[in-house]
Amino acid sequence: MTGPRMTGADSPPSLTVSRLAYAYPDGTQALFGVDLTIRRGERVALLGPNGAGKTTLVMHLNGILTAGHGTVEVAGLPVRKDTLLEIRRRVGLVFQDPDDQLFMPTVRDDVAFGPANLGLRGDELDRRVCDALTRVGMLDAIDRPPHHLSFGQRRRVAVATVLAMEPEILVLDEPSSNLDPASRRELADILKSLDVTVLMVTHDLPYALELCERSLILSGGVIAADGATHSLLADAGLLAAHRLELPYGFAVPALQE
Amino acid sequence: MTGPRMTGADSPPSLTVSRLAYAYPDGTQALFGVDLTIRRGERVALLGPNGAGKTTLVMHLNGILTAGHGTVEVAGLPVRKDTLLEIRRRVGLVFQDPDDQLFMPTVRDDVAFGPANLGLRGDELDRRVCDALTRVGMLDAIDRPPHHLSFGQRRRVAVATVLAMEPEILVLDEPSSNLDPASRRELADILKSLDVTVLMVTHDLPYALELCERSLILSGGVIAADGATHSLLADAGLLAAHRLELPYGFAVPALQE
Amino acid sequence: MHVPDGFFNLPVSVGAGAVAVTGVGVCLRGARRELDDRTAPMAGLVAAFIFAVQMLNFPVAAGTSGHLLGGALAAILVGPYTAVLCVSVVLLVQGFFFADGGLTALGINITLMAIVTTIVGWAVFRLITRSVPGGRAAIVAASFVAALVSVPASALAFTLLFWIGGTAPIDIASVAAAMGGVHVLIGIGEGLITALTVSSVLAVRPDLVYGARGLARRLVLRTAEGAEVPVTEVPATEAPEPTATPSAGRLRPLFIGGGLVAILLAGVVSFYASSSPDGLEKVAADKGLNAHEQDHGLSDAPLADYGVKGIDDERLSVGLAGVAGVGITVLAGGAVFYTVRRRQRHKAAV
Amino acid sequence: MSAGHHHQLYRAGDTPVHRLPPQCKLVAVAAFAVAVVATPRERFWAFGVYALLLAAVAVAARVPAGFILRRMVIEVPFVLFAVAIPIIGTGERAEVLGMSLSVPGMWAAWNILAKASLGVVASILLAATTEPRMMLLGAERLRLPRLLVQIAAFMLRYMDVILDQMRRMRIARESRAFVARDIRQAPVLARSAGALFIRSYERGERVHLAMLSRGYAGEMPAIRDLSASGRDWGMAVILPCLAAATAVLAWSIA
Ligand SMILES: Nc1ncnc2c1ncn2[C@@H]1O[C@H](COP(=O)(O)OP(=O)(O)OP(=O)(O)O)[C@@H](O)[C@H]1O
Ligand SMILES: Nc1ncnc2c1ncn2[C@@H]1O[C@H](COP(=O)(O)OP(=O)(O)OP(=O)(O)O)[C@@H](O)[C@H]1O
Ligand SMILES: [Mg+2]
Ligand SMILES: [Mg+2]
Repeated sequence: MTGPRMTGADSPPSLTVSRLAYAYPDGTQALFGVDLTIRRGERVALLGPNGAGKTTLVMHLNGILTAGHGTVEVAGLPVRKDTLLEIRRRVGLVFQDPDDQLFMPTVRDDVAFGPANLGLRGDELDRRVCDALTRVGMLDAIDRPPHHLSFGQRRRVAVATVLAMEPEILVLDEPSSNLDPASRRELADILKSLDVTVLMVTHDLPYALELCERSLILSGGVIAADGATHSLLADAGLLAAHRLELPYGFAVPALQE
Repeated sequence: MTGPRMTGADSPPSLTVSRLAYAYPDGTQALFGVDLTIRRGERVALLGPNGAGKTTLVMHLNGILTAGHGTVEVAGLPVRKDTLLEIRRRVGLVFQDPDDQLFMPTVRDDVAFGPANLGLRGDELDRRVCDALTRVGMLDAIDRPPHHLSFGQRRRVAVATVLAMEPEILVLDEPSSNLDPASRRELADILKSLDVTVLMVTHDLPYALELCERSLILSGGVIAADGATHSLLADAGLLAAHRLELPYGFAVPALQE
Repeated sequence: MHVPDGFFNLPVSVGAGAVAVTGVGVCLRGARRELDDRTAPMAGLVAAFIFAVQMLNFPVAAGTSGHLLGGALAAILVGPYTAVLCVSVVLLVQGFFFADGGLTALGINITLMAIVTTIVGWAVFRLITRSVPGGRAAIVAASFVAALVSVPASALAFTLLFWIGGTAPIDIASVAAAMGGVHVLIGIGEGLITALTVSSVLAVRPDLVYGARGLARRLVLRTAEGAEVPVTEVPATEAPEPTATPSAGRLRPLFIGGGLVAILLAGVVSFYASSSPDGLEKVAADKGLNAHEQDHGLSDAPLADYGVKGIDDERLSVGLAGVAGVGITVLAGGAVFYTVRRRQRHKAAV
Repeated sequence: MSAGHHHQLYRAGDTPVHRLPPQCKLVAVAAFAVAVVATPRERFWAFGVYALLLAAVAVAARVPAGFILRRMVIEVPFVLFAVAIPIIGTGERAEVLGMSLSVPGMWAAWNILAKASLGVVASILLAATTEPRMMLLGAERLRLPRLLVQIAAFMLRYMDVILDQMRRMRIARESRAFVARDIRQAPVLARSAGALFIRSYERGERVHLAMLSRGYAGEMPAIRDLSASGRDWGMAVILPCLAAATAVLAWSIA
């Protein structure tokens, strides 16, 4: 990791997005002016209906898509052509579709790809790879081709590829979908144990509640709500307006801690 | 639809799988002797950890994979080369990855593809297409290319492609993942409203409980448990043994009805 | 048309090699302008696509083997300089990885299939699109003609080289006749496939067609309540040109043209669509992407990973391959017959 | 969906030939091909020597003859052509097995068949002992322009992507009761083939973006060390040197 980790209130926010708009090449406009700020060390959930633009937003956070209008800043650094490399070191992005993420012939090579690009070699590289795979419980598959794994296994490897890079900011696009319940909890434990900024897209409201103090609701390409997860989930009217609802059998637990 | 729909207790079970074993071409064995029977009109959940072989099993049910050992029967018809076509008319399969399901240049073409293969044309075909898309709430996207939709939108279209064929047996591989909560409930409502046999793979235990009276747990390539969803979910030891657990904040509701 | 080792004499091989190296060198410089971070993968895809297209490979009586070339398609999609590089890469990969085309004949193969087809195809394409304004329909039509012309042009160049330094003692006229005849046919197929591909790319990703860019629409900003906000500053990236969205009327020629193409394609392209992809897949799985086994792989296709018989495409593709095969055979036979007759007449005259 | 498919060209092994750095092998094979082509066609013995040299390499690399023969099917088109040359060729004619054949035609056929086959076998051996990825790294080491190497790398990757997309599309078609009974279904295939290009591209584009987001900057990280020692080069030049000696001998012995 380059650059010393800054802590304290005076460090710039991890993510600042302002007036971000974007249209896909075929003309579909997906974002219509998104504003948000995420402070260092926060864990934030990004909620919203299908097609709201969550994935599109997330792809801007490490410069994979470039803003049609507006700006994105990562740890104070504006996302521009010349800062891209630095930004991609800082932001680790787990894609919604694991098939987009995995491309090397074996799981080992795939997980090693990121750290190797950061300049790691030899034992240090191996340690990172094994460590990341152990965390997601996929060490056994280290020599298998990723496209021969089950969907949930691929998702776990996809998470490992990003963990291995030890980014300062973790952006995850529906990381818990297709995971079995135990892996889902284990992933939550991993995310809680890391001292990094987390932005997580999810449709699983209880999961968001468990993991993130704060939530954003993105709907129709704009931020429709921003606040404590607990209070957003208590607002039935707000949820219903954005196709969100608490699942069958779920009761919002009393505020803990 | 060919063949009249049979009802009544004397009709053969919708699905009978016996001693099914399968190894992938690279040598990984995924199924080690699966036995199961699903009666006409039942809604059954298939639960199990990642890599248990659920997808592999499901792919046998309409002959996409052919049994390495053992037999599969659909409505009394053994899955064999000469019965494949008939079986694919009867069994509608929603794949785990929507990208596997959608291949035509527009959503309309894609949804029309199946019914057109069943011989429908003209108004009847249009009606089926619009109907299926309305059900999943994707009618607006009818002229867009499916690969330009969001992941959740693609999943909804994938479900529509199968609904449009009006199969007598619906097999769904994690249909609710990546859906927003409202769509998830709408899908449950659709499935409840159809008078068909349903086998649904899911990692969402509350969803299984809501929708299916009966559940199977597939673990390590064999059926580890088979019974009423309610009682399986109440057995914490059984769940823990197969990496299943009830989510945060969930309480098994008292038996209704 | 991949030329093997030993087919041309040394001077011609060396000369063509020099032409190829110069050409590729020029294109490497030119491509820097066409290619950015994003289009590098596009170039790779075009190369892969051309590789696939070139797998439609059948023996031609008086040439080595004939197949679609893809140079014009590449030029239209990624620009002429990058196109030469794409096709050259295909030929290098075929030579070194797949043993297809001799290593000492690489210069000849690059000259004929990368440089000649691209230059001719691009020239024709520019000529038409410059002189006939008319948006998408014109681009599609121009792609058809450009691809159609590029193939016989390449065959002509082959004949020329053969005349200068071919090692086989065959009457140059019969080479020209056979190569020309077959490649006009191949050219039609090439034109159809090129037009279909270009029109389908234009329809959904106009930004990917070189020279047909700039269709970006203006962005809209909204508040959380859905009210529109005026866009204050000009977007950081290049200001989008206010282009009119193509009206239905403008699109009609495209649809009609597309329909005609689809009908014509029933023969040629479905052969490509059905046999080539699945054949390709089978070949890839069973034989290691061995291009030329493709024609032989059609008859029994136990499909790769899933162990399903390719019931759908198989019969169709075999049927079509049969039709195409018969056509080619008749043609080739005709060429041989023509040659033999000529020779006999010649003999009689002597 | 990655390079997994290429294993059929490549035969994994741990022989001295496999272990040679790829750049050495590329140079050796190219030089061998030049020596073969430069040999006068009248010296039958020289071609025998070349064949023996290749056989020795095959033995050293433990590549079975069956594998090479199967891959040699690639020659079929020009074998057919070569067979035709004596029949349609011009010039002096001779009676062979009751057929009137052109004598220069027979020479030409022999010339093409012998040289092309030797070239093909050399390339097969190269591909059988070198992974495609390594071959690209070797090419990069040989200072082949970066742009060409990059396009080639993407091309190999996209071949997998296309194959993968085709497989997915075929399964999707079949599972919805598609049967291509006759020509009427052709437009369906044509239409889905049109979609194939875009789909493959977009999948590949997303994968490319995923690579970028993990710090890819146009070059695969060289996890393995690829430098060639003097000994490696010494080993590698044995084949082309012997071939060149043969060629020189063939020219000098009248
Ligand atoms: N490649 C694309 N080309 C054109 N339009 C696209 C593309 N990808 C997404 N869109 C459109 O942009 C909008 C936002 O899509 P996005 O993928 O960001 O949604 P999302 O919030 O991630 O949804 P989901 O929860 O379903 O993943 C949708 O209307 C979608 O149809
Ligand atoms: N194409 C393949 N080639 C080889 N092995 C495979 C392939 N697909 C799956 N497997 C292996 O087969 C086993 C069962 O996989 P399957 O996809 O059926 O699991 P699953 O129960 O569907 O899991 P998930 O919940 O993650 O979707 C796993 O160990 C997996 O690694
Ligand atoms: Mg998304
Ligand atoms: Mg699965």
